[in-house]
Amino acid sequence: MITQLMPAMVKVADKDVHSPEFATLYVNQHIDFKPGQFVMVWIPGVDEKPYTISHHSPERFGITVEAKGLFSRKAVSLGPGDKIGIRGPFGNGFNMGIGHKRVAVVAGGCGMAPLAPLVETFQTDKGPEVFLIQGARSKSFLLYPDRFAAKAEICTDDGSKGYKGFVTDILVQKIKDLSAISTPAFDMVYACGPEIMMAKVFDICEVHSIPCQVSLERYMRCGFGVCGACVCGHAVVCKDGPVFGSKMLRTMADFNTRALLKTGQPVPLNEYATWRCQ
Amino acid sequence: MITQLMPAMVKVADKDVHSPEFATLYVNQHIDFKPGQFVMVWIPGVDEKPYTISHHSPERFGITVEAKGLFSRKAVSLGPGDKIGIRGPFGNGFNMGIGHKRVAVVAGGCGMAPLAPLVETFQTDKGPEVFLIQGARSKSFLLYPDRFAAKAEICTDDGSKGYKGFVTDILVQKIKDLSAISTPAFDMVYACGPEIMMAKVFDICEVHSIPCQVSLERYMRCGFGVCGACVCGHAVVCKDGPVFGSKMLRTMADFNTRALLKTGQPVPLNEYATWRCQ
Amino acid sequence: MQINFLGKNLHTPLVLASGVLGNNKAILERVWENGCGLPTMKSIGPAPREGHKNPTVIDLGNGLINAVGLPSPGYLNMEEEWQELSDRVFPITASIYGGSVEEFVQVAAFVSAKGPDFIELNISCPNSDQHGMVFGVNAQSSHDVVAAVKKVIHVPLIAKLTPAAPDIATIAKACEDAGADAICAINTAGPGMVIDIESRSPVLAFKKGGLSGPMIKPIAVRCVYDIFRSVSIPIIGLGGISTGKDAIEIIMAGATLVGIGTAVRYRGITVFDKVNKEISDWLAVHDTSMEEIRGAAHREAL
Amino acid sequence: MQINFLGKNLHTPLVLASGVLGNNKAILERVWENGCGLPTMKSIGPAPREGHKNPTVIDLGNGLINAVGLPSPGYLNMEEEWQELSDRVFPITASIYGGSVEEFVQVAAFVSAKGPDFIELNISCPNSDQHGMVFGVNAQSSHDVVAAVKKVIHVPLIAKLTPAAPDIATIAKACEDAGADAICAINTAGPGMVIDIESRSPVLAFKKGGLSGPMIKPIAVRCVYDIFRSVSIPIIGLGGISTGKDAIEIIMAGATLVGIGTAVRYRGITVFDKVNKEISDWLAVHDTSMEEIRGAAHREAL
Ligand SMILES: Cc1cc2nc3c(=O)[nH]c(=O)nc-3n(C[C@H](O)[C@H](O)[C@H](O)COP(=O)(O)OP(=O)(O)OC[C@H]3O[C@@H](n4cnc5c(N)ncnc54)[C@H](O)[C@@H]3O)c2cc1C
Ligand SMILES: Cc1cc2nc3c(=O)[nH]c(=O)nc-3n(C[C@H](O)[C@H](O)[C@H](O)COP(=O)(O)OP(=O)(O)OC[C@H]3O[C@@H](n4cnc5c(N)ncnc54)[C@H](O)[C@@H]3O)c2cc1C
Ligand SMILES: Cc1cc2nc3c(=O)[nH]c(=O)nc-3n(C[C@H](O)[C@H](O)[C@H](O)COP(=O)(O)O)c2cc1C
Ligand SMILES: Cc1cc2nc3c(=O)[nH]c(=O)nc-3n(C[C@H](O)[C@H](O)[C@H](O)COP(=O)(O)O)c2cc1C
Ligand code: FES
Ligand code: FES
Repeated sequence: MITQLMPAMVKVADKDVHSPEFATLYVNQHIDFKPGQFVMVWIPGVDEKPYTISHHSPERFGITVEAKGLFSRKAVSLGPGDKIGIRGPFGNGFNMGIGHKRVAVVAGGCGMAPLAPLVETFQTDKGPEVFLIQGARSKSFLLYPDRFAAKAEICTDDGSKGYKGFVTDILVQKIKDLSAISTPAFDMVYACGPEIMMAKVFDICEVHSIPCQVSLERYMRCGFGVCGACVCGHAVVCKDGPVFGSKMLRTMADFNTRALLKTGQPVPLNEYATWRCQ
Repeated sequence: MITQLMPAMVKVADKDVHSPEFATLYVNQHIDFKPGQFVMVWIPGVDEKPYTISHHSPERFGITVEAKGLFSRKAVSLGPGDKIGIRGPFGNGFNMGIGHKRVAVVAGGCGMAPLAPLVETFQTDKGPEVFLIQGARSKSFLLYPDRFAAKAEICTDDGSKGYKGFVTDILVQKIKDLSAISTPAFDMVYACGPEIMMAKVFDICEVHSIPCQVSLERYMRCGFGVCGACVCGHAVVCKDGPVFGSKMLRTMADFNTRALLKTGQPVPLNEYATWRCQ
Repeated sequence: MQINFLGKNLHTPLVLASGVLGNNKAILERVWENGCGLPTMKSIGPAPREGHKNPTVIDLGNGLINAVGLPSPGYLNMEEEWQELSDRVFPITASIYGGSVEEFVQVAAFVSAKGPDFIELNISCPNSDQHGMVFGVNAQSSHDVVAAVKKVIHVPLIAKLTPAAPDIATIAKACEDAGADAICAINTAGPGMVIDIESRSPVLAFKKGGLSGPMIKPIAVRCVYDIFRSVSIPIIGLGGISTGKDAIEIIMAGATLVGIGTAVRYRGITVFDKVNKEISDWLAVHDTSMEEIRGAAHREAL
Repeated sequence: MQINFLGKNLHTPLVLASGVLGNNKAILERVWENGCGLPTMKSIGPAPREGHKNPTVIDLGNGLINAVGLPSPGYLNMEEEWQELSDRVFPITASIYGGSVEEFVQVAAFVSAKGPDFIELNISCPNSDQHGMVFGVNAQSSHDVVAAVKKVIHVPLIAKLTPAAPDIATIAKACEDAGADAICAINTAGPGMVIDIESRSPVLAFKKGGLSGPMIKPIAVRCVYDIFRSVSIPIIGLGGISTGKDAIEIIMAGATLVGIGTAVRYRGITVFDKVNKEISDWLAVHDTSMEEIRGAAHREAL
């Protein structure tokens, strides 16, 4: 049984290779779940890191990993039969609201992982109309191209598919278009991707008085709000988040400005990224 | 809440003084209960000892204490408002059987304490016909003279009330009388009192092929089957007992022969009694 | 529930345990606003340290096991934090550690100048081979480090002790004699180890880790009880305190302030407000006060 | 699940912990019949001792706290027990304690002549001011008592250690060097204290007590892990073992036999049969053996 206590060693049941960089590992086990929650994934002898639950059904779940560093490359190299340790789920997950009519979902790169189950849930439960904007470096980095019923607005940095440019350009345009018909344009905007992108989404939403929710990423140790590794301003990302709404973001000192290194030192976000690249 | 874990400090709500030696202390708290079970009673700074639950209703219970030594004299001196620590209930309790038609209950002295709730239960639940034999040193040592619906056969060592002699004499006589009408005379004989008395009851029952249950007493520490203080032959009195049936008694090496001192040394029962009198 | 501690007025008697929630102003302020009278910063070391690889903190259900490994930016790399903390409206304790008396002195002198209200010496952390614990299990070395640090700091000194000491009361006395103004007890117990039998490997990357939370409360209560008999300086009692009743228990053992760490896991950051309320409710029902019950378990029963 | 231990064939790898269920033949035999390979007797001392007043043993829910206080008839007053045990069909370990090397030697020599299969030295009991623990926290004194006893006994010697030792691996090595044939770890942890806040008094009459059961398992696993790296003699691992998985865990840390004490409280005397079955089921499912998994946590992961 998977719990928040000791990691449970479970078998990777299946693997989807999306591209050389992305793979989804599936585990045939039940786990409690709300879109936006994450698990701690342990590879004995290597490390333990947080990953969003990107696929979920009552008897199976999956995580999608982008091969970046030592751990994620190791994770992506695993296949059916290999064992990983899982504890969780942790975090608050997205607030899906009640009676939303129209929402926007804005995904940048791997940020699609937490948003995908949210989109699916909205699309099955006579939920709101979902306007999905998905961006990536280039075509091969676009996650889950055929996963959703509704089609998405695509954009890539290099123009290899869809609009060449930023997801935020499309969001602004859409808000403008819709504002002509109805106010607010969206009842909620959900976003996940690079923090700079989420900050832009937040700013856009503030200007148009649309509430939004973003999912943050920080270095994590415990996953349950004790060790302080993931603190961002007055928020504990693993416990109060990873999803934060507009109200919280307005007072969150370190949002889009600082993150803590493993040492606990707060540094500007770009320096944090550099450290993560070592 | 009273549990088997840390003692719960509770107020003595009422006190019945039966005689200079006997008193019942009542506590207005719920406790799970089966006739024959006991609690550990703690008086901070004094000691902790096991006492049978002698009175029980859903919101109240009582223990009857005979002032013998340091602890029990202190207990008998307590009154309403005083606090005692209680943990329990412990032990197995009596097996009340199914479909019994006629049972005998044989009480010697303070042995009436565990048997009284048994008798009451039998008398309310369209239970079996109860033949109650109660003995004591003398009249003033007879517990609960007016407690039961059915009247009891009384005997005292000094003849100050009822038959002058032993409870076992009456039991033998009654079995003889009843054997004329039906076999077995009793479906079960329940006994509690001095161990020598219980041994005699057991022998009588064996001769007449009547099953019996007796409730043993040993020095106790933990009350839940770990420390070994109360071991009697291969039985752990606090946990397997304190009530033992004929089958167990047949192979219980130390029944009516030996008991362990506080040091753990096994000694003949009379020596154990002497030690208890120090 | 105001209380005076070594000359400072605290709005509650509750302390945030060092190493819990880190040392950034915004989060410490939030903890203080939620009923913590005295937040303690994560222990600050002599040099930058990343700590151990994950897993570093595991919840065992009735407590945690952790080997975070004393991560620290290093005392020279915290200008930003001190800057932010300089206009704070709440008191803080800076916790420090070192690998030698010299390192302790170096870090302490520097940190003292940054204006924390108290300095706590972590001579008791079990999660690093070179740091900390070695001092706290020996009376002489505890005395030496406290005496040396005391000379170079200008704020009251708290010595934080480990239950791994064979006789914690002796260590506490040595610290008092060396000039410590208060004792904090206890750091994590054990150490312990949990092995995942499927992968046949210790779960923590560092293999061993310190135990905290409810399962160590009896050890913490015993330590505070022992220390109370041997020193006359105040004690910050912590180790598994999660409820008002737990707090009352350790106060009866002799604690003046009560620390909370792991309970943040089980009851959230609002644990401080909850425990404060539970304490004052209990005191009201029993018509008594913190002062009256402090050390009460040392008086004769009944 | 037969296993050879220091030359004796045991029908299972499970040991009854000393002090649990006492030392009378009938009960030890019952434990053995219920799947315990090696019952250990309650520690035998140099003189009659009644132990402490009650409360002496309290269940904290996830373990016990106890200060029974080493009650013993005294080694000279056990003729009856030895008499009965002389025609036993099961193996036993006699546990002994003393207040000095001389007392240990005296008791050991006498007891050895009574024919137990093994003698265990309890140099680790925290529940008495004068006895036992003092040896187990120091390598030199542990060495001295083991070496002295080894000379006067004719059965294999097991040294039982306390987790209160600052470095249990060093103590174990000292015992091995002095001639110990096996190590038993651990005795109770702590000590701890629980205070009843209503009566404001420690619950145990002796005030402090040793901790046992699930809450100390991480400490036991860590101790066995450390000892396994420092000695080559077999280890009896115990401390909080309640299930087959717990047993597998401590075997992976390095234990050869597995002791059970407190779990008798939580799963009854049949805990031995249950744990044996759980162990062999696990071994079967994983297609492995006790020998193969012993110390497995010391090998490199994956
Ligand atoms: C709540 C949460 C959910 C997450 N969900 C996912 C998920 O679903 N899928 C997934 O692939 N990852 C997810 N992550 C990130 C994941 O935990 C790892 O950080 C990531 O896989 C990189 O780990 P690594 O050890 O392989 O790389 P590291 O060795 O830590 O870093 C090397 C590489 O990581 C990149 N990098 C990592 N983090 C950052 C950052 N913050 N900013 C800029 N660059 C960075 C660097 O550019 C570099 O290429 C999540 C993190 C959090 C906190
Ligand atoms: C399961 C169980 C249930 C019990 N229920 C009750 C109960 O309902 N009411 C009650 O009063 N007691 C009960 N007892 C006995 C009780 O626990 C105490 O042992 C008793 O109250 C005497 O305690 P003390 O400390 O006052 O006397 P001690 O100081 O221990 O002994 C002094 C006196 O005790 C007498 N005595 C005590 N035990 C024995 C014995 N085994 N054999 C001979 N003489 C003995 C001596 O004759 C002497 O007069 C029960 C015991 C057990 C094990
Ligand atoms: C994740 C974690 C990190 C800790 N880091 C430190 C530290 O840096 N310095 C320190 O003195 N104590 C540290 N401790 C110990 C705590 O301050 C506290 O003494 C201990 O956890 C017992 O209290 P608790 O049971 O309330 O958590 C840490 C504890 C935990 C759980
Ligand atoms: C009530 C009790 C009495 C004990 N008495 C002894 C003893 O006499 N000698 C000894 O070596 N250990 C004694 N111990 C310690 C146990 O043998 C064992 O080492 C410890 O309880 C840890 O194992 P466990 O968690 O399985 O109980 C006692 C433990 C308990 C709970
Ligand atoms: S990861 Fe530990 S507090 Fe968030
Ligand atoms: S009193 Fe401890 S085993 Fe019965």
